[in-house]
Amino acid sequence: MTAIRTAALGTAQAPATRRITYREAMREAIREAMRADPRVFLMGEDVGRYGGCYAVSKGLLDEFGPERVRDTPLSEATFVGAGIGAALGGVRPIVEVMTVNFSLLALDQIVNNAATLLHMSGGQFNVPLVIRMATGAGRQLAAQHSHGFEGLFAHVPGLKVLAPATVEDARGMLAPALADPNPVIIFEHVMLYGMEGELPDGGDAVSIDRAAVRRPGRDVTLVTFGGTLPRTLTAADALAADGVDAEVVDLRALRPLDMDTILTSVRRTRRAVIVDEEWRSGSLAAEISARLMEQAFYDLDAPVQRVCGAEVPMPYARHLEQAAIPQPAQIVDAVRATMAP
Amino acid sequence: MTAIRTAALGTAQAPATRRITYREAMREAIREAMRADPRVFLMGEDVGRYGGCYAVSKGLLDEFGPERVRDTPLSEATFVGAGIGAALGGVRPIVEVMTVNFSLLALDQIVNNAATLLHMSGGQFNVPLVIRMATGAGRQLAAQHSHGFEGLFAHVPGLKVLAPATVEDARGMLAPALADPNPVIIFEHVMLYGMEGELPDGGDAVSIDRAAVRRPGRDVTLVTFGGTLPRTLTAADALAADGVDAEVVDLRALRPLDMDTILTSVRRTRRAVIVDEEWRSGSLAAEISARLMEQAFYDLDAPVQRVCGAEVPMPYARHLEQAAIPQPAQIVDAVRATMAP
Amino acid sequence: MTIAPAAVAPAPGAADGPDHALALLRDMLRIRRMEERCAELYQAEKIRGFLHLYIGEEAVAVGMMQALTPDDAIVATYREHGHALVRGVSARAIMAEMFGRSAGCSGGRGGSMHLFDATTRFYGGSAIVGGGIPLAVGLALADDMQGRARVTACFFGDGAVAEGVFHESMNLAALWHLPVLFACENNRYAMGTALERAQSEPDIAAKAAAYRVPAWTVDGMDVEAVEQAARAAVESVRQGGGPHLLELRTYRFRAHSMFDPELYRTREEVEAWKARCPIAAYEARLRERGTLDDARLQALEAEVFAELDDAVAFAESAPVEDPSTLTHDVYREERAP
Amino acid sequence: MTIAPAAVAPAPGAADGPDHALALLRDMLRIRRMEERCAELYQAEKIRGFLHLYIGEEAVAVGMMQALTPDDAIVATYREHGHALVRGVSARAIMAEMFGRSAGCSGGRGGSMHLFDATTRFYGGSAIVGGGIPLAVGLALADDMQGRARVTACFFGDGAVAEGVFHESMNLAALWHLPVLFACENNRYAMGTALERAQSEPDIAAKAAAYRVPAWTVDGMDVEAVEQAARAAVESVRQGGGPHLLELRTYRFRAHSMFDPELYRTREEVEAWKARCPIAAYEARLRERGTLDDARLQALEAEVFAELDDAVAFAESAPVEDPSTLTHDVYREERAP
Ligand SMILES: Cc1ncc(C[n+]2csc(CCOP(=O)(O)OP(=O)(O)O)c2C)c(N)n1
Ligand SMILES: Cc1ncc(C[n+]2csc(CCOP(=O)(O)OP(=O)(O)O)c2C)c(N)n1
Ligand SMILES: [Mg+2]
Ligand SMILES: [Mg+2]
Repeated sequence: MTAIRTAALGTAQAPATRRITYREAMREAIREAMRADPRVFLMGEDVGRYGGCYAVSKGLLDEFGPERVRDTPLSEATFVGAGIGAALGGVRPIVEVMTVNFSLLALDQIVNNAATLLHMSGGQFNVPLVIRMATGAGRQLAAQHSHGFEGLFAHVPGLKVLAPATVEDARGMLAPALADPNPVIIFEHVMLYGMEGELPDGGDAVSIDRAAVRRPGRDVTLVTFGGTLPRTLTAADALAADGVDAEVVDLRALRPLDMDTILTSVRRTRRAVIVDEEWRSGSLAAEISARLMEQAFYDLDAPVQRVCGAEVPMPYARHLEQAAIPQPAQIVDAVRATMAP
Repeated sequence: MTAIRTAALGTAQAPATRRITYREAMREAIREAMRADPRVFLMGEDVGRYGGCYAVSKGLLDEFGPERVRDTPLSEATFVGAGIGAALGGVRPIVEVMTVNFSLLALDQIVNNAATLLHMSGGQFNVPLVIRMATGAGRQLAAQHSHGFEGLFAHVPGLKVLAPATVEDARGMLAPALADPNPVIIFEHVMLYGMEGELPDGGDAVSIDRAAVRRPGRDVTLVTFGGTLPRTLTAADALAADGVDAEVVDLRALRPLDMDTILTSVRRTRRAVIVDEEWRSGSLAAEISARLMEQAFYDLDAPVQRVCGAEVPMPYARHLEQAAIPQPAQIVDAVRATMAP
Repeated sequence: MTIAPAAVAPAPGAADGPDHALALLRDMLRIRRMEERCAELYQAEKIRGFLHLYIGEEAVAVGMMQALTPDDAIVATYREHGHALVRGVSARAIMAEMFGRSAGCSGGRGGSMHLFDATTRFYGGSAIVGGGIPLAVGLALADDMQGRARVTACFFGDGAVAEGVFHESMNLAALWHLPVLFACENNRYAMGTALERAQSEPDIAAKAAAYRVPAWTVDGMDVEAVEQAARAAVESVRQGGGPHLLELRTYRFRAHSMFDPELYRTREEVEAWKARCPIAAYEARLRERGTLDDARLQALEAEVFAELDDAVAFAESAPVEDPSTLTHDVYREERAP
Repeated sequence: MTIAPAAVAPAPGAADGPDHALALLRDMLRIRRMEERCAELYQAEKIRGFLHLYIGEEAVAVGMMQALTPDDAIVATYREHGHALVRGVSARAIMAEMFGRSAGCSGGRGGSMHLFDATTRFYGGSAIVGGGIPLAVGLALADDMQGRARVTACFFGDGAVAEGVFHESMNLAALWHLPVLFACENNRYAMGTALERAQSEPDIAAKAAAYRVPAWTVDGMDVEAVEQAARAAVESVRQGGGPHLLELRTYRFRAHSMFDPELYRTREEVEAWKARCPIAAYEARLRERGTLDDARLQALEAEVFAELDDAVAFAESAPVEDPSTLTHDVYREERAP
């Protein structure tokens, strides 16, 4: 797969780096995938003429035309289902669901069809579909536009679930997701779109199987993904100033989970805090905690803690919204509680 | 609430018990609720003339007529949404969703409307709605009819989630659910419908807040709910024959969780195994394990284990289906692993 | 199935006298000025989140509300400031809501997209496109089952017509003969997607035949035409005629929301519609009729400005809710009988 | 929008000669006898889960399949044994599937409701009512984007018409002019709910006008009428006419599934429809034409019985899959280019 990407890009390119935003990285990834493979196309609400609700697909209609950048009517169940059918039919759809809350309208198609077809058909029909969704809180969009259901999707066998949290991952995850023969859901946190980062010129495909250690450390492992990575790194910096050396693990892939990376870290630090913006009960953080219980109980010097979103439909008011999602100060507090004897 | 129920039933009734099935208990509960309150009505697919897919509502159309036992078209999103609207409008709908898999079609309404309206409206509009769903595997209905998404619903603030696992609970949970000013989801496991049990004549409303210890024991706590309670009790019996005295906690309410009962038990037994038919990753079992990590880490003599459903879309073939859901033998094995030093 | 509204109820308008006409104008102005103020306050970062303005569509909400009584119910969308205001939610409560204050009509929890008000039976403020439609059916079901001659008016856009719940809800309401007035605000775009690129049959009223629902098309730029159609439809619904659909043809003069670069339509198209501004047109008509003159208009505008100044001042100075209340109103605690 | 099929393509049937007619009869018999056998095997607990029989509706699947080429695709429901069989999935593979054996056409993973077969482009076997419709739209989209003149035939029941995805899918297919043939098997009931209690407008073909989709109503008890309509519609779809809808009026003679007490319809109604049995009627017609006599019919029946006996024997003796393979085929492991 890396070979494919390299071939598509050519190898003459200088390895210079450049600063781009997460949004641009995502757009470049789509553009490159569409240039590399005529079967790849983008479809969703307002991905074309409008340029995408979060401007990710701006300009793509001009380059690829309305056959390959398809504005759909407001029919989430059907255009996601049509994406499944199109994938079965041999093309490579990238379906954009504008906001995760709306994905509930298509959940039947995703869970009852995309995730089951391969197994139900005894291995005959796989669904090479990529679904991208904007997720998360922080823009004061209230209860029907701010939630993340990453944990819900990560619960479903048959799906692969990715959460790029860096510009490099935004740039590099799409190609392997498209090359994957299974349905892959990519979550893009709305607070990351404007984030800038360094990227090797042209970008490069990245692994979609492994978690990444974003900051090495000895004293405690912070596990997170997506939109809470920047805040977790901020917390780690604050802790460092206090003499606590936190390792930060970015999950990257939410299903399947790369437990090796987590366990390697936790067995060394012997303490862990999981940061997850979603509602606490039944969150992905719970799954990770449960696995640490099962696989690292005797390695732990303190119980694993979770810093999660408050259990409330997201309120509009800014100070309430901020109070509802994990803040660096809370992460720091949780780590301190974990470090206390 | 108990007062209301007593008044409705009268107090002259003798406290004799009788044997009825879970299905009959549920039917009686609906009938009694409809007799007691003219605002209560039942709506869903084939609840009327057909008598209910699982025959729960058989006979109710004859007694209450088509205004109060409403067959709906196949429009899950709309009849659940209409249930929400009707609840707002002052009546008391019991909405039946035939099978949990189909509830995904209505999930937008449940999560984005039912669960959020009270908060989004600043406390003005509550939704006193009861939704009943048949859940679970065991009847060889394959991947689109056998799954349980109890954990998914239990993840959502604003919802209350119940899982009656006994005839008494099937009989007694509906009245308090209807009296609750919030949306309540009741999961009825398809393998329980034929189960018989003793019931005080007339039945009686039960608590919907507390877990129940179904079997006291000293050595290990088995936590479960719904369809896996009978299998867990079977495992406990097998363990008893082996000299292991297992306590069995039936959660009953999946949201909010009654952690007190669980913690009281686990702090005493110092070991726990959670049994949950759903896919393991991101299951409700994970949440309970994570809470035990946080709240009982220092009380545990061994890591909490989970016995869950295999991570596969449910296969049709009987032996594969049985291999995919928790069996007593697996529970026994997990307990043994937990008891081993 | 298209019925000429004139056949159902007498035309209001001129016949209803100058006071009513001025009230219509005044309400349209209240919406227009409030929306303009909102845009400014958004620039000033006093209002945040998504903000969808109703400018250009005022005749629809104002005309429709004339036909509804206080007992009726309203379900609206995220573009609902105007509906709330004309329905009787105070400008103060609306503005405070957009400021995120607890004095807001949704306690600062909802914001621009989620205005709610129990006293006027204003059931939101729904931001899942089409998501409010089944609620309206259910509200009407409750009325029907309780023998109340109430109407539930459900507003939604042309974009919502593509969603499955529109179809399911039209069918269920018609099948059960429920008192719902479906009010489709056809402003020709769903975000950047023109109706013709969203619907294989762009005649929305024509779709109602698939459900045997009476439907007609209304000039949504003419407040009196809207009122007339609304009265006819509400009357018919209230008298047991089952659900009706009005397709109100209108146009939004501004961007979809504050983030919209408006790449999908031409300036000429927008200008052509602006030339049909429902407020300017109605002002001209009332001047012709002799109902309006400069002094009267100035007085109206002054009133409206005063109301808005007061609302903004109220919102500015309203207390900010304590974050300790964050998880209030997730569950209602008392048990209802 | 209703177009007389005769205007679109020449009528097949008698003109196609006796071999074709006998093939139609034979396929209907294959379905009928297989379904009867399934019912017995269900009683004998060899087949489990939900079992939905197609008895009474055979003319629909048989007539429709005549019009489809091997390149075309099929999406069906949980009442799809007949479709699979006539499409070319072997009786062995179907029977083994219902026995839950790995030799089944879905490896024993799917059962009665989920027959799949890649070689005949048979995409299931979908048990979420309406859930297959968007898949069909997507399959057609893939063909359209790749310039293949293929048709995707999508079968669904009258009950599915109430689901939102029906509406969304009709609209999307028409909007994008996709080669989908929507085939509504209107057997008048969705489980126990009569069409008139599910649809405010029970004329399903008439609904297609809301999407500008050509549609017509077909006597689903007459295999030649079905074939004729199917050929006309498929031809038109294949030639770029966009999606078409056929409403095939039929009736199921048996219960909805094996658990159905059939409280919702009268014996008289069932008997009246049984008197129109598509097989008996076609036999009579062929006898009249001189195409069929007792000997010929006996031979056909004997062939069909032999095929089924063989299939059941195959299924009985097929190996049971090892539970260690339980989680196979949850993910496909190789990476596609
Ligand atoms: C289910 C859903 N899909 C997509 C969106 C994003 N979205 C918000 S408004 C809008 C356009 C809706 O258009 P229309 O119904 O015509 O109403 P208008 O904005 O024109 O008043 C879209 C696509 C949403 N809020 N909900
Ligand atoms: C979404 C969904 N809702 C409900 C069911 C349960 N169910 C299975 S078949 C059926 C009736 C469908 O009727 P119709 O579409 O007319 O097909 P028929 O069975 O008559 O062939 C119902 C309600 C289901 N499988 N999926
Ligand atoms: Mg619009
Ligand atoms: Mg049917």
